[in-house]
Amino acid sequence: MDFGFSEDQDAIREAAGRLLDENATLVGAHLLLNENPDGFDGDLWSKLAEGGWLGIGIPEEYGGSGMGAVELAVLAEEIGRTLACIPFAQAMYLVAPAVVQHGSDAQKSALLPAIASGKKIVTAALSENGGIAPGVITAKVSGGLIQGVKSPVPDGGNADVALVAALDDTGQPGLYLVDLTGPGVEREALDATDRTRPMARLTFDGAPADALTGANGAAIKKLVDGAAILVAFEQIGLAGRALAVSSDYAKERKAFGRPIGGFQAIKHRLADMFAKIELARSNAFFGAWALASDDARLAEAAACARLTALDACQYAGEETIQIHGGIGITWIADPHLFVRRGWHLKALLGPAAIWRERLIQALPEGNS
Amino acid sequence: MDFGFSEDQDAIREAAGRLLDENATLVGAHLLLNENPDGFDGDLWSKLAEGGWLGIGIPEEYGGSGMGAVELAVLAEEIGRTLACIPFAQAMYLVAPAVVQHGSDAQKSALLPAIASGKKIVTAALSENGGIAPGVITAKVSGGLIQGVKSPVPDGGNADVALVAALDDTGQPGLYLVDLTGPGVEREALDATDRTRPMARLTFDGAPADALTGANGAAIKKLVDGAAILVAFEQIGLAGRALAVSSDYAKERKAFGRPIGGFQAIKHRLADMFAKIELARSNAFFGAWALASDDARLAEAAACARLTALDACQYAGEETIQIHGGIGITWIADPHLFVRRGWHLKALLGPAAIWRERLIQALPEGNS
Amino acid sequence: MDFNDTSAEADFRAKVRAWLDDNATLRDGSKTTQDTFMAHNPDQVVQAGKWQKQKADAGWAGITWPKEYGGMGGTPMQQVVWNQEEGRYRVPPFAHLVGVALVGPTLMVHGTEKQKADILPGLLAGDGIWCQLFSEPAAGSDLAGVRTRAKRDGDTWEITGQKVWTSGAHYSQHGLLLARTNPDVPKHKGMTMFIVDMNDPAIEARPITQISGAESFNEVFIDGLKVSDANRVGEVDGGWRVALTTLMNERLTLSVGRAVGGAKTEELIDLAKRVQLNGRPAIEDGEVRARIADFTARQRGLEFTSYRIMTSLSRGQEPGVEGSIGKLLLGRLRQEMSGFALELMGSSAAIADTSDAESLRWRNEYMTAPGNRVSGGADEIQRNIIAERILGMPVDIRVDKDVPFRDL
Amino acid sequence: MDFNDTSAEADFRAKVRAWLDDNATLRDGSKTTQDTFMAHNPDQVVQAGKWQKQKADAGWAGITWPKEYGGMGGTPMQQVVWNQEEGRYRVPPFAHLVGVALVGPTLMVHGTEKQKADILPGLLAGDGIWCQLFSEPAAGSDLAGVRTRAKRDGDTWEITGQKVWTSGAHYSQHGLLLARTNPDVPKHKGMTMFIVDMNDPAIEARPITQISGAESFNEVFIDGLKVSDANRVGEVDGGWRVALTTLMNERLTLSVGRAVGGAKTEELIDLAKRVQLNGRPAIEDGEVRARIADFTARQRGLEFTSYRIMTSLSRGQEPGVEGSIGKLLLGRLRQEMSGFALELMGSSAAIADTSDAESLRWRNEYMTAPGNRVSGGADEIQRNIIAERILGMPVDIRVDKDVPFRDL
Repeated sequence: MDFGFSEDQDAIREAAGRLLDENATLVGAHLLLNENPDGFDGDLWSKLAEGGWLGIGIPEEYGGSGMGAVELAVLAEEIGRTLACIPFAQAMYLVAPAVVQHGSDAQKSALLPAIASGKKIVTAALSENGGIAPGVITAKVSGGLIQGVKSPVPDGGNADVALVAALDDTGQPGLYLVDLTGPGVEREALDATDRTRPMARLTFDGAPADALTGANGAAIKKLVDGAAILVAFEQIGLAGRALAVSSDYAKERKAFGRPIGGFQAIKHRLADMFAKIELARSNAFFGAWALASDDARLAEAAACARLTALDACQYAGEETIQIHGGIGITWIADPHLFVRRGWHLKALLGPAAIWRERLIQALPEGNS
Repeated sequence: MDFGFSEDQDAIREAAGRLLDENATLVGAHLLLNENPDGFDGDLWSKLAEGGWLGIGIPEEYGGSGMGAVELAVLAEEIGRTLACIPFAQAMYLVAPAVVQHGSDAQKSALLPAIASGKKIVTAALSENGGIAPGVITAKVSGGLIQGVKSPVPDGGNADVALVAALDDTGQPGLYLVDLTGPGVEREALDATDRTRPMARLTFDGAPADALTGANGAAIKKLVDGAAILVAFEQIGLAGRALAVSSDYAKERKAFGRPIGGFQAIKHRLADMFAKIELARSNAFFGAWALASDDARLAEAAACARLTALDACQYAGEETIQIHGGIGITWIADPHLFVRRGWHLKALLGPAAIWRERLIQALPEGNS
Repeated sequence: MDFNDTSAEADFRAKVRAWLDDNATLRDGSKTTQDTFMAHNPDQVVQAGKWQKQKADAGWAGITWPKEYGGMGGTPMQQVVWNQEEGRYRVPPFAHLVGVALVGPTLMVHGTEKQKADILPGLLAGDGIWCQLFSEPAAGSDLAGVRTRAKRDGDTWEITGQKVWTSGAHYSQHGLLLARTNPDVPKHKGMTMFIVDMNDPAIEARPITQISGAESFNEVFIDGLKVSDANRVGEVDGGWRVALTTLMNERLTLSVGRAVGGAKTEELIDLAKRVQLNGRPAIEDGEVRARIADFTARQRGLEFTSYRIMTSLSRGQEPGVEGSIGKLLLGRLRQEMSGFALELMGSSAAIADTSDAESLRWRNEYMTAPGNRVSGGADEIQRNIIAERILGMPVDIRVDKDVPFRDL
Repeated sequence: MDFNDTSAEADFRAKVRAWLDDNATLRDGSKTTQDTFMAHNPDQVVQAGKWQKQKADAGWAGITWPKEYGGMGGTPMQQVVWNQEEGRYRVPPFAHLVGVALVGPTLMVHGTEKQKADILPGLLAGDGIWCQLFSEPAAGSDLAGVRTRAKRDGDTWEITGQKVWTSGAHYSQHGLLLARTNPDVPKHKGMTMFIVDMNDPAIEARPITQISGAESFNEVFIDGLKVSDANRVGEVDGGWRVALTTLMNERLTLSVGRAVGGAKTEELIDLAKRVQLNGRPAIEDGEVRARIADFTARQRGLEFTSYRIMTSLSRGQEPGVEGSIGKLLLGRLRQEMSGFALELMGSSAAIADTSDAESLRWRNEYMTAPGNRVSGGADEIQRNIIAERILGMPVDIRVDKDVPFRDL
């Protein structure tokens, strides 16, 4: 057994981390937040494409580097840590795996190289009315054309192609590729809680929808489980950054003649943040292994990773505000960036309540 | 509006508190725990009877002092505070009110003076298999004779008379007085979590059961609501004592050259205990008023008082152990007394889960 | 123990209600606004001034103020009755709160006779809005750490420095300002309090945007402000005593007026009935019911705690105990409740749907709740207060206790 | 990142399993006992000694011990594999844990050559049980506060004082004892470590009853015990360094061996299926499902955290980080989970029904969980360790730092 990263994986972390540290700063996030809330960090995106980072989970024959889930997880944590403002998550954790697993040769050739090279922005449109469970889908595909409304869709305003969950003529859920620049598509920007990651409402009125064969309800569930594990790494990166920022502040900021980090009220809370993050990390490690090795415990692993990562992320964000005191509740300070990104990552795959239920159902004993 | 106690009520607190402080000590509780786990503090009981304290809620015409729910609440808090080991709660919060409200003249004359004078020990037998909701009752009265098993019953081994919840021939729940010293009654002592407050299983096999007319399902629910408020005062007294003991220890015990109460890890936890207790107290105050004035918001008030008192009590008990460190996990130390009494008071009227449901149903908006 | 009005209270309530009926319009709907003392635009400032004058003319403006200062000489309980009743009407924000509830009572204790005569009547009548210039970038929880410097030259003081978190500074005419006058003594002993003119060009107020997007408070830059010694409040170097009076009144105001602020659990039930969870209306889910029940029990407890404070006040006692717990528990409750409401919205928590005012409202609640936990004495400070003053725990070790301010 | 055995690990596991199959009996049922290193009666002590000898003869007793001291010279991961496999069999409690995992490794670092030669082989072979005499009534979290006094007279030391929380002292033959030898220097600098004979009449061990009713540890009274200087471990006044080695090994042992102790959430599901809540099987209630799911996610997290520790160990790194979080989170999880199980039992939580072993088991779990939160470094100490050593926060102000012990 080896529950750590290989040297190659550590090298990936270091290289990706360096690129991200140089290009994705909190100052940059504030700028985007205030000046371009419907956009994303195009420079960083180009650099990631040039460095081959967008193809990390895509097979070599389709222009990627064909690495595995663990390598993607390493990158995800770095993206979370640096609060990178890019349309990465939906593309890499949902669209690319869906196309790799279920796409035809033609679909793969059309999309995967374009994703890996950064030429096409893609997103996944799973939510309707805030729900992501298969049961909430009402969008419908008939005769190759899709009708329905998806909201909120991350990067829905900027994406070229969306992977859309919809029902077929027989009422079965499936996944469809829809060209968002084509006919029958209306996009409306939404007021996103995390303005560094734009959200949109997509209204389909007869847009051509290209089915991914075999992407049925069970396949969607499995894709979402995999995405949950990768998002957990982003959350851990994000929460870890919040902890780092809080720790730095606690060492600098003085009250009553000494750094506030010397008061147990603060230092013990930082320790609790750390413990929650490491607990989530342990679950995420198991999740990454389960995803990479297609283990039967994937669903359980995904739920455990997501639940503990959600908790760590929310606690870290909220207490980062508190530890910063008055500064923490101002718009120009960093803490609210962590809180807002936390809600964004929660929204991608739904709140704890549905994952608790998924976990109970995934346990052999829970399935009464 | 006046949300405090009157001078008379303060005088009751002082007099009862003095009597209890002199006679109910933690040393005495340890003695009972180790040497007479099925008994109770008979000396204290006699002194309370002599002082007229057992008749505080009983009308003057039946040998009591005819005071109200607020005065009884004052006494309840003192009993909780001193961890008195006496068969008080069931008798005063459930049996006496039930007989006062629903008893015939004959029933009142037979029982109330005997309760007030301490001559008879009475208890309420509501639980079956750990449940106290009306829906769990299976004990049955037919032709004036009762069949069934009640467990756990506080003081069931020592009581002369029990107020028993049972179904009649038509399946409707009601309350019955049963002479536990008479025929058809079997008692079995149980291994109580709080050994200073004995528990028993009562098995009825054709014991004579004397119905309290009109004590139907709604009446039982209302009685239990009233009892929950009075028990909340006991819980507040208990939690307050745990806090006092913890505070004293934190001021005396030194580590790293100073009292542990000087470390924020300890002092802030004591502050949290205090806040939880005072929150419960506020709810209990409103409950006492609602009970005394028969207000329509009684059910809501009872649930709020119980929920916050349960929380305060459990937190205070568990953290009292923790603050005492190694000493806290030893049998001869005081902290576990608080924890055990806390579980006893929880058991009297059931855990938080059922009270949360009662609260939601008591809210106008919750009754969807 | 009586939850109902006494007959005297009922009479008073009837009189208040009659006057309000004649002079204001009842609100519709149950949703109260949280932020009732901030004016959000110049028009509100004007309206607030008019309403204050109208109340003053009718004798309602200073219910607990002594008659000698133009008040009604009433009881704290009458003030509570007034607050309850006024809250039912559509009235402007109470922008004069700082002046009436904090500055006025401070001047009554520490002001000179001339200051009291010159200022108090006009203050009550709405002649200008006041703000409180205590906090500084380096003086948050450690309030005595102020660095804003006041230097004396004869009968004039020259003040330079920076204040922060000053509510309403941008539309205030008057300020109560705490400055460092002696850096050679330990920090609590070298401060002095002044009345300043917020319209003086030496003062610049810049609103701060909060994480909710609102702008309630300011950074205030003071550069060479000249203040006559006649506008000093209390002794030279005795400013901390004056500040403590203001802070005590602030705690009172916060705990009586706002202990039950924020969204109500009834609104949460409302939301849970309309959204789905795991294929059913969320209100049918046991966890949702349990969470809402717990929030309700805590919220009721805070409501009744505020009644205990009122009772203490009406008995002439100081309500220290209950005030600190209300303050401590409210912020966290608001944060948890609004966070839970957002959870219930699922992925929609990440947007404020323009077609749905509710999502915006809960997000706003969630983004303003943290302010409850840091302003007016952060959670950590409240816990220290409870532990030290009520439970008698040793005070924190203070490394700066006997050190001259300039050596810190 | 591989969750499965390497082929070398699989080989080793097969060998272990073959030997265990030949020498022990498989357990039935999934319920593991929490307390695996305490002997509860003299017969268990005897059995433990026999089993230790049997393992030693076959070469399994000191898997990670160097070969020169009679060990196998194996990897920490092999130790883990052994622990996992041995746990599947019905074997006596590992009463020799303190000797093998704490005292042995301490002597290897700090013992004299003669001590190592005399003691280590027999220790491994089960010649007597060891206990660790560090804690005292006034030295709990502040472990360096020991007052037990050792005074030198030529080559003999005379020791008098009191120890407490000494696991297994009442059936141990040997002890490692920390005593104050110099009260004129600050407290960390005046202690010395000794090997003592627990059978000496100058030592009396009195078992302490815990709140669960069990008796796992002792008060130990030492009155005029004579110890030869040859039994001193490490330098005179250098005992703190020796103790740190022991404590580091204790942390390792606690975090690897017991990070997933206590009841399993599977048992909670089992219970929730059989009890009723609000008129339905509790497992159907949304809150019950939510709580169990959260407990499960946390418990799995702790399990996987222990795997991270094993990985660090097998890579030759020190597993500081993960050990502290496992320790910190486990106690609270056990307390919450068992408390919740009792809640599910309703009023029956207040009794342990003789007809129902389960209620007794959950009550016992609830009454032993607090021990997890205070022993081996209380929660508060773990948080300090994490904050100071990992996050770099300033250490607590230490008023006793440079003060001679006798002036404290």
